[in-house]
Amino acid sequence: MPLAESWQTAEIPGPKKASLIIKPDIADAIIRRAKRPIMIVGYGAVEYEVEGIKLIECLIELANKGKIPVVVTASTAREFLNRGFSPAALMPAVDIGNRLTDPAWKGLDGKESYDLAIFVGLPYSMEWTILSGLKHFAPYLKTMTLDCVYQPNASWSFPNSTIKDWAANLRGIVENLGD
Amino acid sequence: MPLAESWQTAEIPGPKKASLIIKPDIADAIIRRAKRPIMIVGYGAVEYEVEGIKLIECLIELANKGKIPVVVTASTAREFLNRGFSPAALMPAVDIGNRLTDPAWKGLDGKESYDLAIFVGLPYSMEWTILSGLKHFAPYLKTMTLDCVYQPNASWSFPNSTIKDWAANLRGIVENLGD
Amino acid sequence: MVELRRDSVNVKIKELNSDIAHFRDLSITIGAITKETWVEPMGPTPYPSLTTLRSWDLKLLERYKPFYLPFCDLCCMCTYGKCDLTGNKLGACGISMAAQQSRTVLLAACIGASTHTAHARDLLTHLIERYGEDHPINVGELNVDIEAPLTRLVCGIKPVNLGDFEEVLDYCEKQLTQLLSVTHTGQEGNNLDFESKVFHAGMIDHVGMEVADIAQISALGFPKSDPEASLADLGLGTVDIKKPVILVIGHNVPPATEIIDYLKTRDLMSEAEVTGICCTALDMTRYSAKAKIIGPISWQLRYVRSGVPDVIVIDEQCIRADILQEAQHIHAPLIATSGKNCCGLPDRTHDVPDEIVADFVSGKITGALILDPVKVGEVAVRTALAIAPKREKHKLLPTHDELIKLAKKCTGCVLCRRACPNDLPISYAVKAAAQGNISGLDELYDDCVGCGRCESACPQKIPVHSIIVAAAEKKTRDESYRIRTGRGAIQDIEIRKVGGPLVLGEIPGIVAFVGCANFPKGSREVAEMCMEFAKRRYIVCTSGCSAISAGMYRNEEGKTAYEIYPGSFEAGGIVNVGSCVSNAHISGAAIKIASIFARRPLRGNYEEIADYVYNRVGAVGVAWGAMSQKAASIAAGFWRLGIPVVVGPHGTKYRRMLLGRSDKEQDWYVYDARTGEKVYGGPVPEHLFFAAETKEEAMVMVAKLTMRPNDTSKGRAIKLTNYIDLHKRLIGGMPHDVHLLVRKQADIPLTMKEDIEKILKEMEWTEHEIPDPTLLSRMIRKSKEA
Amino acid sequence: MVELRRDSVNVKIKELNSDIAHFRDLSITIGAITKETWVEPMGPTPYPSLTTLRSWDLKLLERYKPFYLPFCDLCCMCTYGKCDLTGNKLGACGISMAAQQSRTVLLAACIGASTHTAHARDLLTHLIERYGEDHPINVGELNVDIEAPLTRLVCGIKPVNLGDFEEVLDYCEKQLTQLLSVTHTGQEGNNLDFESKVFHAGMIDHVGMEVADIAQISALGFPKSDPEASLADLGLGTVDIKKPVILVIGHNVPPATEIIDYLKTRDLMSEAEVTGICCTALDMTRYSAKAKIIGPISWQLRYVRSGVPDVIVIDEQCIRADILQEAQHIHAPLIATSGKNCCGLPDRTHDVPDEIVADFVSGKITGALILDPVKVGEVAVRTALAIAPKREKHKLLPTHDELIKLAKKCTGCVLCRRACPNDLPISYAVKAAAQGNISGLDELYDDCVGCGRCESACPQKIPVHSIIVAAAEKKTRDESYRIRTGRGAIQDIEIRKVGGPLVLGEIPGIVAFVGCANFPKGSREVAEMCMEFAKRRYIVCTSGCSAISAGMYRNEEGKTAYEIYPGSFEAGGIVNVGSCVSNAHISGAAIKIASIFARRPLRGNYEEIADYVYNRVGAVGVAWGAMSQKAASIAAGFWRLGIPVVVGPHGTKYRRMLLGRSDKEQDWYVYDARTGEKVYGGPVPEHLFFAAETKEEAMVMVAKLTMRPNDTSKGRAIKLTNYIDLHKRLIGGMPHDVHLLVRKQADIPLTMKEDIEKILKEMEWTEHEIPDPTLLSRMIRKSKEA
Ligand code: SF4
Ligand code: SF4
Ligand code: SF4
Ligand code: SF4
Ligand code: SF4
Ligand code: SF4
Ligand code: SF4
Ligand code: SF4
Repeated sequence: MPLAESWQTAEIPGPKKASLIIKPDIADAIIRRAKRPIMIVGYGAVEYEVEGIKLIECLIELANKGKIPVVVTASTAREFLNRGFSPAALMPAVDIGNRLTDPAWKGLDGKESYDLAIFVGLPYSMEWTILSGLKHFAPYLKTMTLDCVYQPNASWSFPNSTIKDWAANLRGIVENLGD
Repeated sequence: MPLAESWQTAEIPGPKKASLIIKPDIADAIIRRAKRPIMIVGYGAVEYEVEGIKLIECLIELANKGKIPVVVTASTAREFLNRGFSPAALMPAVDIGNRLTDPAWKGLDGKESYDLAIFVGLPYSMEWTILSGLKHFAPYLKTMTLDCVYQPNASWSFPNSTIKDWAANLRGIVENLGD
Repeated sequence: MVELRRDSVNVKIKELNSDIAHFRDLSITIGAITKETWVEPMGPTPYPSLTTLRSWDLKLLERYKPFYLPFCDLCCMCTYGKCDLTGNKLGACGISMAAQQSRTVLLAACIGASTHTAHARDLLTHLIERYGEDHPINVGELNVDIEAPLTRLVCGIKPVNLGDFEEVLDYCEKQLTQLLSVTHTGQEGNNLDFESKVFHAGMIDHVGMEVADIAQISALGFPKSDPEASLADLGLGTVDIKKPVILVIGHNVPPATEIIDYLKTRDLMSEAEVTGICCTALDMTRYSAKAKIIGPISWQLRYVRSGVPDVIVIDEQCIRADILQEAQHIHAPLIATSGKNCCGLPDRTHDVPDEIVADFVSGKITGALILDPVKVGEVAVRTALAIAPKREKHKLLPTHDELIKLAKKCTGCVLCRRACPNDLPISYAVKAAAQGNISGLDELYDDCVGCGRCESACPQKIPVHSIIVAAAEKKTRDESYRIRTGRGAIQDIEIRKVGGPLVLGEIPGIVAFVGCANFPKGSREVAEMCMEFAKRRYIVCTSGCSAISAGMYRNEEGKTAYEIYPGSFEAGGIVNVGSCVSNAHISGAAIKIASIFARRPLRGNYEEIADYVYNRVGAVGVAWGAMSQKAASIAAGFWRLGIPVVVGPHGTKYRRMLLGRSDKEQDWYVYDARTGEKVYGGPVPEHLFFAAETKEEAMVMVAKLTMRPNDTSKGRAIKLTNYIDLHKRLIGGMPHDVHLLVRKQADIPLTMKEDIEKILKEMEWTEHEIPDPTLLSRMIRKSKEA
Repeated sequence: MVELRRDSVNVKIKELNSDIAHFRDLSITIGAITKETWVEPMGPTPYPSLTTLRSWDLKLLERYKPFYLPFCDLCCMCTYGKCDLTGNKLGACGISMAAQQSRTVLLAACIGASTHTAHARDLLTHLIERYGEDHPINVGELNVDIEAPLTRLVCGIKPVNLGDFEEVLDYCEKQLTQLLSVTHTGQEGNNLDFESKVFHAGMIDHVGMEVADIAQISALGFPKSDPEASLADLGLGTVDIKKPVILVIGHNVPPATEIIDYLKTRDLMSEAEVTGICCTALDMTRYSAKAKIIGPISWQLRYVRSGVPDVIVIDEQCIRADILQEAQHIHAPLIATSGKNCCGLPDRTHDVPDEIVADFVSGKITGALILDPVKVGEVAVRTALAIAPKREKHKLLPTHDELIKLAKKCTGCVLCRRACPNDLPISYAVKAAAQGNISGLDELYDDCVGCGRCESACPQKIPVHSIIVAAAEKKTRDESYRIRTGRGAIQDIEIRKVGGPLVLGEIPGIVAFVGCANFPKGSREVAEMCMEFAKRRYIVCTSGCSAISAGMYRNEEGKTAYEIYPGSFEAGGIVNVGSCVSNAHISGAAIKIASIFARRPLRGNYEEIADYVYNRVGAVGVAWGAMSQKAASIAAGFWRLGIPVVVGPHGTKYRRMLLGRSDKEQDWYVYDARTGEKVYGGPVPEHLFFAAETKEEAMVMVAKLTMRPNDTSKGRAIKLTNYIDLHKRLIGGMPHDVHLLVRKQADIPLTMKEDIEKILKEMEWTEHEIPDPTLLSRMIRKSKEA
């Protein structure tokens, strides 16, 4: 499995491609460095299990530790609510994507623009296209994906990974953030 | 200068990309392994100088040592003739490219199909498109480029290199072949 | 006012002398004076040009700005390129990424609209040849007065006979040539102007579709606005494989109707099966409900590889480009019948049927191009009858054992999955199959769109799609459903009945499920959505592959949507209008609400009608599997009328969404037609083009998008009830934007009063007036009176 | 045979009763009976459909098989994609890489042909509005009898008045809609059938171009087939920058002619400069030779940034998409004049000129859309006169010192070069400039196509293109040339004179330099090629940007090509036919040779004429800088007529070549029309679409491609002389394929006898007969007589 190729073989990006998150530290550093991060979680978060733990739980931990507001897309809200976590917004993926391209948008709380958007759990090609929209039309924004597949249109992405490596990485990030 | 990106930034290839010739040995091995190599030399061969020696002289040496028939394209023939070297054919680049996609073509000498086509000195984007034609429509043929820039549509290509590194590489190939 | 028609007034002049010439026995046949007169005066914009409706488009586009989703970082449209458009770079022609994306959308819309228009042209030419240009238009007997709402609205003419449509298509072709030229390097430089032209292409597309469907309804005797159009068989399981089987694929029905005629006139209808895929199938069942529909576009590979079809007849559009090879694999002759798709076959149009049939039967040829539908009818039937007994259904699907053996070749390289548009976990399923467990493969069948990319990708040459289909053999045998055949247009009387409830909001909306089968999770989701909205007493329309998919699912009682819900255009109806070109009846219905119910002038009066539909008619299109360029132009035709369209996740590949910003209050001001003041109308409909991630998200969005600024309080309360209820059920919790959708206390649904009021309080909500909304300053009554 | 024409026969009927209606005072105006009659009977293929000429196309395509050069490994045309088409994979729609490449070519050809047809439509509509539909067609006074060879050949009609062209364009638009629909997902599946449709698009394109140019020649008084059309000024250096300067860019001339009319009627012609880029410039000088041409498309950025233009007027096609920003940078108002390119500007069409001018002068607006050429004329002139004194030529090019300072910011990242389509060594030149040596930059100017990509790419925001132009300031000041204004069609008498020598081979061929300016090494190569072939007594034609480039070079005596060589269609002439749409006169000339000289029936008789041209008329097109989709369709129109086209190295980006295989003897058999036997005709012309790597390769290939199977020995000897001579001089040594081109001893040029005979002996050459060649079995005379 090639590390830094689009997971869907044909979704070839152009000259501008995501840097690889080879170690959790990198992701950790990026998140720490961000002044105003936001996380966008798609329906995949409910479907994936990482070593017995649902991805969604890992993400809740991450959001809590990192104090990152979470936008929940699609039909994923219930799973968050059930776990006692209140998303900052329920909003379709294209809607939050669209708002993020507006340099005048002051965020969900009306305070300030976001500088980092962390995506996870959207359908691969939809995440690909939305990240492409942000790559081209939100130059002030960095994007990252926490999926286990390479998303070339993000600023940073994991490589295509086995579920095992991915789980270790995610856990690494969450644990580091806890420091 | 990125090593394995198209020299012309926008000439992004798809999923199938050239392997890098990182050391002259690799090229050498490929050429030795080929049963029926052919070399296609474009007008750039006359224009480039590598450390005081014209590229064309290096190529003549290579062709002689490796007993590789040479097809000379464009307006390059005179320079070969002047150096006492008789190209196997004078033929436009698109013509030799076209013949190479014909599995029934038995080569310039009518004996057998070629299994390796070595390109050098075509205009970058023309070499790009012709190598693309061969990549898609000559599956039985391997292609290599000796230019100092990465050609993703070849089977093997040098990385984007400085003239100096490139010269060293070329010399390496020629010398190895002499063995 | 009198109207010229092509008819039979013949002026004979025995002798005429003029300065220029002298002639005798001159006979001039001119269009006659219609008895029926169309008293409606011409509106402001008959036959609009590229720029006529630009200001209307820009009004919509100001609210619904494109959110670009570049599908490629590059442009490769001319030899200056490729050009790198990342990071605000301009192409060699000076174009920006934004303009390039809109340009690509325009190109797709032009291709789509041309496809329908070219189809309409071929169909019309054929039907005029066969039935005469004087053949009257008849879409609904006496129940339909406004026979061609789009033609009247856009062109400002009232077609009476088939021949009247010629000039309509002339107009469409002229506009499409203009529009396509705009995509040339170095033409339009502004992204929004490109978008305005996309809307123009969409409008033209709907006119083209209307011509095509009205022509075939009128000439071929399709159901005429019939809510009780018959039910037809649907599904692989409905085919009697012991009989000779003909398969038709495509969109242009004449070859199929000729096949049926040939069978009928020879009393062979029960001796053979006529089966179809895609729109030709839908239209063929409108001609004879004895014909059978196999499935939407995605059923092509699986049906052909089942070996069942003995002869395959293709016409145009949505045909797999590898159909010739696939047909050859199962030894089924292929007949191509359209100049648009010749498949490289020898042209046998002018040969006698005997010879062609003989060549097919002897295997001398495996395919032929026959550009004469009548001859196709004869050749297809005779070949099928002759070949079936000796062919023995050359099946290409592996047996269970073969399947396991094939699966064992798998190296687990995952390239199949990486090629699958739906990222299906194929390699897991193959691995399991190698160990004898085929349930994973069987499960994939439901989500697979049948594209075959997994096979192309497999380095082990495992026929991945075939083993999926083979593993689901039992399912395919059980595919046996009923679908209401396409009824065509909506009756004027139906419009009159629902107009009030719709505009006043008692019927929460019209939801149209249209377009192709590029579904993220198979056909079933469309059926489920249809049923849910019908149950909630929306008016549900279907067409094209979605109409087929809507029927491919049974509820607990074993009934399909079409068996449960009536076919009438009413609350809780599921109205299959027909094939893709029948989509024009859906936009036509919206137009007819403005015209018949609200008595807005129709003729050449596009802006006012669109303004009406946009502000008052709660219609939403859903193209859950939108795949094609036609889907792009169909959607664009809805947008210009102010009708939002929801697509599935693959829809983001259309390069851009058109999204409103409910959080920007200033975006949602409208004129109050009573006062001329600009007042807040609320963020409704919120979006014009929206891709949903999941079926659930789509359904909730659809419920929201039926809201319109002029909803009565009662109507808004019903719409809110549906929206909130669906949100709670499908997404979880209350929606976060209720306060933006409630305008007055009276809007609040009684059953949800408490929850909602809590939110309103939190959000410091205050009441605002319900306007008489319009985006057009000229519609302000005060100024009119002044 | 009588012909209906739009004319002035008016039938008045006082009262008429029919079954259907009763009417009074009916006045029917019908087309009159033309006095002139066209006795030629209708040929077999008037108004051909998608498939009518398919068998002819497939004959050509069997010889000239596509050599595909995929420009991308993927297809991204629908939402099933992107699809990976490498390694024989099929797309989700089943398409193969070969078919996908041909489909892309078809798309380009459709865009190109639509662009010309849509342009023709707008132009015709405008000219009919202004001059009436009865305005007579006049392309060459009494010197031209066959006024519209393509229209006659393709449509089978003989147009007399402007109005007669309406139905011709209706036909074009209908075909284009059909063709575009073929590019839809799931239509044509065969690559060669796609190619046949490419040819169809090309043929339509030439008809559309013919209509456009004939209409403007007839109505606007352009030179009428005039070999002595005046010379006009060409080049940046010809502009008097002290005067107010108007710049027009594009292809649609009416706004420019209105500007000239406004100036003329007010006696202001000497008070202002009217300058132009691209085809509008060419056509404007056909209207008034006082107007000035700045250069081809690639001069846009450099001229605008010079700050010289005070007002910029754009119409349609080949306009930089960023022209509004560029105009704003130099504070020049921009007037958009076409619905096809609105640039996002406010529509001021219906405002009074006073207001618009005032808004421009005050700076309230920087651009406006004005869809009325007359109003444009007034507004442009008045604005330029008012604004020029206060604008002071807002130059954007850096001074020498600024340039050095900018160059110092360079980090040597090489991204500029990696963005440059011609891989120009920009970073070296910038580095040198940083050290004060601007000669490298100055040298780049000659090869630079002015695309601006280097600037977009530069992370240091160095305005790379501007510093190149600034470094070449002296050169730009010296750009002062003369060009013969476009003469339009070729006279019948010229055809009669050259027909014999051409077909018999005394004139070695017709070489047409057409199309855009995407040259690999700047404009100069075109000029050099033109002069070389004129010197060798070929008939040289030029058009479009190539016609401009051909004039931008002086020989040692300081003369440009147009000053040295005559403008007549004769050996050694350089014939500027005009703008891009004037290309139709070049294909038209080839057709007229078959019709006038060889007396082949013309009317609706495409195949026979094409067969004649292909086998007998040694014409070759050279589109050295072919860039656009129009270039693709123009080339395709030549191909279908059997005329080979040579493009520059960027031409490989058109996705495929059409190459013959001279080494495959079996490919080159033709019927001998005398005997009906299939005989070897030799590999001539060797290719149909060929991309050359260098100018030298192109010239040698051109000389070879003028050969035709029916060349007389004398003719072949002359052609061989040119070929071998050019080969020796430009490539080196004898060509390797002489033995394939000599048919009989008598073919051998005397001066080269020894060399050639040596080769012939080596190659064991034997004589073969010269056939009376045809690809059409129906042209065999024996069978006809039988
Ligand atoms: S736009 Fe499409 S065809 Fe062009 S380079 Fe991008 S992916 Fe390839
Ligand atoms: S159309 Fe424009 S952006 Fe596209 S390849 Fe051509 S020059 Fe580049
Ligand atoms: S055929 Fe089905 S499983 Fe295979 S790639 Fe297509 S959708 Fe995926
Ligand atoms: S592509 Fe073929 S070999 Fe690879 S995982 Fe899929 S089925 Fe197995
Ligand atoms: S719905 Fe789409 S896929 Fe189906 S027939 Fe219509 S256009 Fe084709
Ligand atoms: S048109 Fe065919 S090859 Fe292209 S993206 Fe669509 S399915 Fe894939
Ligand atoms: S403007 Fe000239 S130098 Fe710059 S990239 Fe274009 S061709 Fe090259
Ligand atoms: S891109 Fe700019 S900084 Fe880089 S080498 Fe070119 S001029 Fe210098």
